[in-house]
Amino acid sequence: GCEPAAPTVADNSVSTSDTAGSGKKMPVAAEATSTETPVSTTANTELQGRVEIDGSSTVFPISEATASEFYKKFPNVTVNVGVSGTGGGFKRFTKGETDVSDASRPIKGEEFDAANESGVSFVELPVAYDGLTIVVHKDNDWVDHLTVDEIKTIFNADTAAKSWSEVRDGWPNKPIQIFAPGTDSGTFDYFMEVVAGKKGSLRADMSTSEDDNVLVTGVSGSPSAIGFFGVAYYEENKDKLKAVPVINPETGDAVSPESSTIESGEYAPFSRPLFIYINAKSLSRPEVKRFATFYIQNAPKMAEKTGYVALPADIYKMGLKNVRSRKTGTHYVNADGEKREGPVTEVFQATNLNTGK
Amino acid sequence: MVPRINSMNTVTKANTVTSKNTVTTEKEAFAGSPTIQTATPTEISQEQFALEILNLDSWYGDFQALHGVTIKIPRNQVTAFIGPSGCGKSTLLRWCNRMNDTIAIARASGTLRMGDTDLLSKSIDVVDLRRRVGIVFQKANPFPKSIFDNVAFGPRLHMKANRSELADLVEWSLRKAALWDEVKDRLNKPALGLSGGQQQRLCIARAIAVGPEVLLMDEPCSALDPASTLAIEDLMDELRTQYTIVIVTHNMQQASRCSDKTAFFFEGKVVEYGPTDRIFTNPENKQTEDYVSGRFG
Amino acid sequence: MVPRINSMNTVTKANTVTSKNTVTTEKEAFAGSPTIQTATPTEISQEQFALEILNLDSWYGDFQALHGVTIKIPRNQVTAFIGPSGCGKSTLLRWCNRMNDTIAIARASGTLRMGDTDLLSKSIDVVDLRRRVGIVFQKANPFPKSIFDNVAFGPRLHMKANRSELADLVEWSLRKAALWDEVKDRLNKPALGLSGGQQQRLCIARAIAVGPEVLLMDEPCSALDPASTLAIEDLMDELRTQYTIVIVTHNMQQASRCSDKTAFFFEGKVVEYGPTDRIFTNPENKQTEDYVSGRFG
Amino acid sequence: MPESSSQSNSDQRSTPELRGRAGRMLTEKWFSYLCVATATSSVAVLCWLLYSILSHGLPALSWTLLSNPPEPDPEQAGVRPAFFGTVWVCAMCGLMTLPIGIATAILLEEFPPKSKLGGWVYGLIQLNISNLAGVPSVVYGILGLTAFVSMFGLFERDQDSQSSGFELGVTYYNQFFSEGDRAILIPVENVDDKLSVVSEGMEAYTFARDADGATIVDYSKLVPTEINVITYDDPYPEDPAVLENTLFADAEAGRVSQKSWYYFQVPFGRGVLAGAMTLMLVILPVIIISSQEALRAVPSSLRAGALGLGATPWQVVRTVTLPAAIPGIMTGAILAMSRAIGETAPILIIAGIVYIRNAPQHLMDDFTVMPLQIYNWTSRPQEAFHDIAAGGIIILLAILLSFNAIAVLIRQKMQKPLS
Amino acid sequence: MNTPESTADLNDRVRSILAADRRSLRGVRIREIGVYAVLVLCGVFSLLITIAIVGVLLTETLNFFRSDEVTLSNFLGSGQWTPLLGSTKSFGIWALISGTMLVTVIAMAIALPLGLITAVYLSEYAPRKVRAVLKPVLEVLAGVPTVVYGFFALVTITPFLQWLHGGFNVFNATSGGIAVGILCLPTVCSLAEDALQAVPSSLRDGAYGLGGTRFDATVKVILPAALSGIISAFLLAIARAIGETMIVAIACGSRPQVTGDPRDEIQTMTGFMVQMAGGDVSNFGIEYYSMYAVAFTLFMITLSLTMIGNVVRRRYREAYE
Ligand SMILES: Nc1ncnc2c1ncn2[C@@H]1O[C@H](COP(=O)(O)OP(=O)(O)OP(=O)(O)O)[C@@H](O)[C@H]1O
Ligand SMILES: Nc1ncnc2c1ncn2[C@@H]1O[C@H](COP(=O)(O)OP(=O)(O)OP(=O)(O)O)[C@@H](O)[C@H]1O
Ligand SMILES: [Mg+2]
Ligand SMILES: [Mg+2]
Ligand SMILES: O=P([O-])([O-])[O-]
Repeated sequence: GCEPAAPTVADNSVSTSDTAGSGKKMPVAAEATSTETPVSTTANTELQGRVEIDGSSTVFPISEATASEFYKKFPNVTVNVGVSGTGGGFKRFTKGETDVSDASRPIKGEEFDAANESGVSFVELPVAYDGLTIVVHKDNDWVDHLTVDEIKTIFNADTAAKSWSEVRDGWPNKPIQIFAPGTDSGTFDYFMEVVAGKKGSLRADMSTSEDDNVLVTGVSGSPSAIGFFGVAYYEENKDKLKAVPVINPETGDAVSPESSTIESGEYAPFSRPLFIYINAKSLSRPEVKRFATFYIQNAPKMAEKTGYVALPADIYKMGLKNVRSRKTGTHYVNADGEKREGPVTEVFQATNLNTGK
Repeated sequence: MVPRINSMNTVTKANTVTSKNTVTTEKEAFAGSPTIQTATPTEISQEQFALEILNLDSWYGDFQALHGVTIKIPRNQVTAFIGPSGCGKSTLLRWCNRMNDTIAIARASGTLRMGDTDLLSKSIDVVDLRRRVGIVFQKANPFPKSIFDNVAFGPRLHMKANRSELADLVEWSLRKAALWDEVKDRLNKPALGLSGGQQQRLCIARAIAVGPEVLLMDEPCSALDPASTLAIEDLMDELRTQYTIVIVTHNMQQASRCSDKTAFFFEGKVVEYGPTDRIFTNPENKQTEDYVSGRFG
Repeated sequence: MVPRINSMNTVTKANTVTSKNTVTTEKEAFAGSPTIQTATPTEISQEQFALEILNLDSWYGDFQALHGVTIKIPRNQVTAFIGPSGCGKSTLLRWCNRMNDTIAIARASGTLRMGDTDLLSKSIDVVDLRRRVGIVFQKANPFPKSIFDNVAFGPRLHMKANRSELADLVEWSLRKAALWDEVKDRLNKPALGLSGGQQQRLCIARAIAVGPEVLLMDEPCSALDPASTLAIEDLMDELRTQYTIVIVTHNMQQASRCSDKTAFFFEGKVVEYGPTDRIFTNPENKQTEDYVSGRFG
Repeated sequence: MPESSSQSNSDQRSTPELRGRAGRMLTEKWFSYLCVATATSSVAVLCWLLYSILSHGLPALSWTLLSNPPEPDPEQAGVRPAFFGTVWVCAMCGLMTLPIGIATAILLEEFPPKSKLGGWVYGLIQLNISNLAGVPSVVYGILGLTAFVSMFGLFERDQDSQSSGFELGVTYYNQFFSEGDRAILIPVENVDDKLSVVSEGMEAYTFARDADGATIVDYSKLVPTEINVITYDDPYPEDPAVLENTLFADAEAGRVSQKSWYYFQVPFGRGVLAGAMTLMLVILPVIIISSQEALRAVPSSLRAGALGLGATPWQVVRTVTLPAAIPGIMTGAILAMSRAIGETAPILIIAGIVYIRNAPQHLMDDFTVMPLQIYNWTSRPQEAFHDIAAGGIIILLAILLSFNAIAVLIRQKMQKPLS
Repeated sequence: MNTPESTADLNDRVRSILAADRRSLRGVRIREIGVYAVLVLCGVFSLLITIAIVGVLLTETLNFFRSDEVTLSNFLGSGQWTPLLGSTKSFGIWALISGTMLVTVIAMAIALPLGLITAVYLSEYAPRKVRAVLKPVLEVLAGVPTVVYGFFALVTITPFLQWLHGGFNVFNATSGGIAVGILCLPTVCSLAEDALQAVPSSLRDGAYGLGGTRFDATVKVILPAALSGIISAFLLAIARAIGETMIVAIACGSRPQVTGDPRDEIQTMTGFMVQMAGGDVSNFGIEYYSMYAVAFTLFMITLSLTMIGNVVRRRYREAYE
């Protein structure tokens, strides 16, 4: 069962209270039933159906863990989780092929347009903080930290350092091998935006894979390699990898990706939120609705379990509310189709909601 | 081993004499032959010959295997084809029931008649023809089924016989093939468990179970031991009362023992054709003489 | 075709007579044979027999193929093995140069001597033995190489011959095999392009190119047409002046035409062994008589 | 050829010296050593492979591994959905491939072409089959993706329509979830209808319950029920029995469906059928070729025997050739099926990497297969996943070995001598 | 049953049976035509598959080349394969072909000699009992799914290589190549053995009869005679290695580059397809079509190899006629 955890969510009884899909419904009665009726603790075999999830590999561990827990409660609901990267997931999601899309970056303007065009409306839900982690081999004894500029030297197409000695004087003249997420990745997009800006591009001679596990294997097997991905994959493989502290451009401190620094935003510029997007039409299906609320309720617990960091409780509350009341649209694209920048706590506000057409 | 071989020789000699003398008289013992309904009495009187082959040429691709062969095969007698290997004996035999249709490159021209039917015509129903002209091959080829199923194979294809009729037919055929007593207790055993000679007799039983008029045999004894050969020769002797038999053989002794007429083939041509006695004792042709006396081949 | 067959018969008859009369005198014309260095003059005088087989038993697994065979094969003569299929002729032949070693389940006991060498002993050098006792098989088996390479195959294995020596040897062997004139212009063409008879003669040339003392031939003519058979028989007749020849044949006429001595095998035993004339005209044994007169088999 | 020798008598010929035996025997010996060593190393490689897998996998082998779905926690993870996915896909694949493959082999072997053109077509088919056998399976995967999964994009799904292009074997229900946590099912009359608004007196069903009160999820045992529709102004029912049938008036329904195992839709999507058909492409040439060999091995004397008795070509096939060739065909088919079981690339292209917890229920259901699950675990960096991957490999190999054993048994036991 | 009267009875009965109605030939003939039609349909199905392959690959490849970013000269003339990365997209198929070739060469360096010599051993040297054990063992090796080899390469071969020599990447061409080689070994071995066995034993007898040793017989007669069969076995193995997917996807990495260094990470044509299908792109865009272009190239390469193999084999069939 998952009852005892989920500390940051006040409304931990939603699993039974939202049945009719009504936001107006009183939580009082529901709360009363949830703690006492046996239905909520034993598996409910009545609920049927399937939930189709695809998208980010970064979010995948959370979704997978959630699906696994959900299955214990609702064994007759099939939850399929695919990994095609954020971009790949959105391509399917905006065509209405999937119910839920995992994303390690907010939806882009063009993807939002595509969704509008094909009549797909969705609810946007931030689920966790991730620290995009830059990793090297665990025996790498020269990289103590990296500045954003050094990262640019390594990854930018125009500089593309061939060996470590080109990055910082005194580092060994060993060739740099790079393992990076594929271009359909939200992580890739996020990293590229930070490192290369809107117009630049990352170097071409990297080994890419949409599967972050392959990147872990790659970096952990090559002493002079470097790579980056979501912190969960680092947490799971701490014994093989070394996370590189990044110099916070504002404070000048070297910051490692830890829950505290990620949560506080100190781990800049690589602290970022993770999302799931839920197709509004699917949401009217009891099983999807159940899954969505289950996801939000358990997100803090699952995030921590998989190595990510829980968001402030308010955000989950608001997410839950949006689900209940079908507040569709994105907060990250403004009316002109531009991306809205800023920390998730600021952007994820009702006022910023762009409902599209 | 020795006594068996001796007895074989004596017995076959005796048989040969008998059969030759009784050919004409035994024609009357025709009742019970399955051919009766197709060959009506009037037809019999009309035609003396079961098969008439006139000026037949045959090719495999560009290779001409038969050159203007002309033979009239008499009804209810045994006709032997002899000749060295590759001279076209089998080819001629296989035209008689169109088994050559299975060889894509085989062609024939000329006349090959059975009664009024032109056996070489395109429109002929080969399935029916093969029922009327049965064939037994050099190597016994029983199907990997039970003895009963082997014999019942043809009738099942062609007739609407019920179980007991089928059983009758199988028994009758096996009796005719002189195999009944040896196998009657194990009809459901696999036919491949029989000895070579028994298998060959089974194939003969299988062939007569569909009620053919003509029985073609392509070296039926060449793979058999002397005792089995003897059994088959005896069988032929009995069957000639009801069937027209054509046999290809490499064994001069066999030809002289069993047949009424003999045709000697050489390089696709019929060198000599006539009563067996004459061919073996007093051949007109030098080649024939050389061959039957074992001087070549 | 007709004249060829006639001529064949006459020619071989003439040859047979000549050769039989000259066997002993032609032994002297021995110089130049490649066997000279292994068969010294003293050895020749010591032994009248090229191969002595005493009480030989042979098995394939549990099946006994030969039962106490005893034959002494005379030097520089042609010995024929006859008998029905499966009686063990090939088996005996293949023990003479230990070709049976290639069959895992083949065993033999008894004595098989060539001069003083025990051919069945474990320690014997089979490679050298096979050089000394050549073999020619029923079906011509030229290697898929050129004619020259076929003949030169053995010498290249065994001798340190330079190119011109090799060429000499090839020419000599082909001449001996009566093939030189037919192939001298196309020595580098594939051997598989030759006719069946030519291929068989090529195999004989190949066998004598390594200088054997004994030449074993296992039904060398059974796959050949009459003309090629004639050529091989002529060849044997010539080779007997220098080689001891053992030939297995199914063809009674061939055995009587070509051989000096004949052994009749039946079911793994030698029923009768003696001069060819006697075996064919006046056999002591009933089985032999039946067999040579074509009454069985 | 020197001119002199052609004239000279053979008697003057000089005899070259014999070659020493020692050198030849040495070559002979060393070559045989080389052969033995090589063959041994081939076996050694297999042993190494097996050892590497067994050492990783044996400790991981457990009932959990067999019976659980894949979990994020390697301790809990299992191969059940993949196992059943493999069973489904391979069964379907076999059912489709065998008839087509055997029929093609029969055509090519037993029905010789009658005309020049026919001969030409046969030659083309034969050549084509041998070429298809050489096409990498990943290419078939791509073909399957285009031809079966998306059907060349001919049946683009209409967003607003609930149904796809074409469906068979499915009954839809609107599923409501009552205030008492019960599924209320209302049959759907027209698939394209929008979700209904609930009202009392609708034809509604719930799942039956057994004596212990546990739900029996079985659409054939649905129990009709009365629904109790309330608005937000109505008092919330206290009685659990009432609550179980209570829906709010604005309750929304999800579509659930009872899909028979033969549920069929067009396009196939990433379902079992598309996977099976893709594998069919992969093993069809294999089955054709092995069936042809089996048919060819039937002595032609049997055919001649049957033809001589007046059997038509098909009668010959049905009564003689095919029965005689069946053991050979079966052997080939089993080996081909074991290839299908092990194929990964085409399935990966068709299905992608997905986290699937349930065994497929019908032909169009999503699926994963054993090799794909193994691949998935292999590509994770943690040792624990490598170990369960090796455990999965052991299970897979056990399946394949038993298949091979059956094939060998058939070959040895059933293949009677035919002549 | 055996009494003379019953035999006479039997004769009568059989006569009436044989005189009775025959089965209608028309029904038989109609069924014959129907069956034939079904068989022909099935036969044509295999042709349809080829047409579909060529059709699908060709259309999508044309879509690929229709794009402005792609030129045929870039595709065939460049060794830069960066459809997803970098400032300018480049589609130089040679990066993938060179990866494929590297893996194939390594694989064949193992499979061809080992397979051939093992085949020679099985066919010419092995005692019957050894043969009876070894053949099934090799068959098992042939039936092992390719993911297993991939796993083996990644978990066992690569660490072994890295232990031998530090310069090996985690993902490298050698490890995958070795595994592909092991995979192809049984194919080479069993096909080459078939070819050796097809050499008529009369040739063997000929060689032994002339005093040849086993080595002489094998090397001077049997191998040359079986040469074309062996070559076609080799070609088949090469085609298999080129088309092998999972092993290279697992063990060789995903960095397309033209390199001769077997320690380096590479990407093969098949590896790229798996990467694409594994989720890197879905259903749109030039990268997606590039997958078809690569598949088409792969198809053409393996097709020409099998065609050559067919020709060789046909010639070899005529060899002993
Ligand atoms: N299917 C075939 N294709 C090509 N040529 C053939 C075929 N069958 C037979 N021949 C040739 O036709 C000629 C006559 O063959 P046939 O089988 O009729 O001879 P045969 O007299 O029966 O010989 P045997 O006594 O060996 O059976 C031979 O030269 C043979 O090579
Ligand atoms: N390799 C073998 N394995 C088992 N049995 C064999 C083998 N070779 C021959 N035999 C058996 O040994 C017996 C003698 O065979 P052999 O080949 O010596 O006979 P043959 O007289 O040469 O017959 P043919 O005239 O047919 O060549 C036969 O019964 C045969 O079945
Ligand atoms: Mg014949
Ligand atoms: Mg023999
Ligand atoms: O989380 P991503 O796979 O989109 O990087």
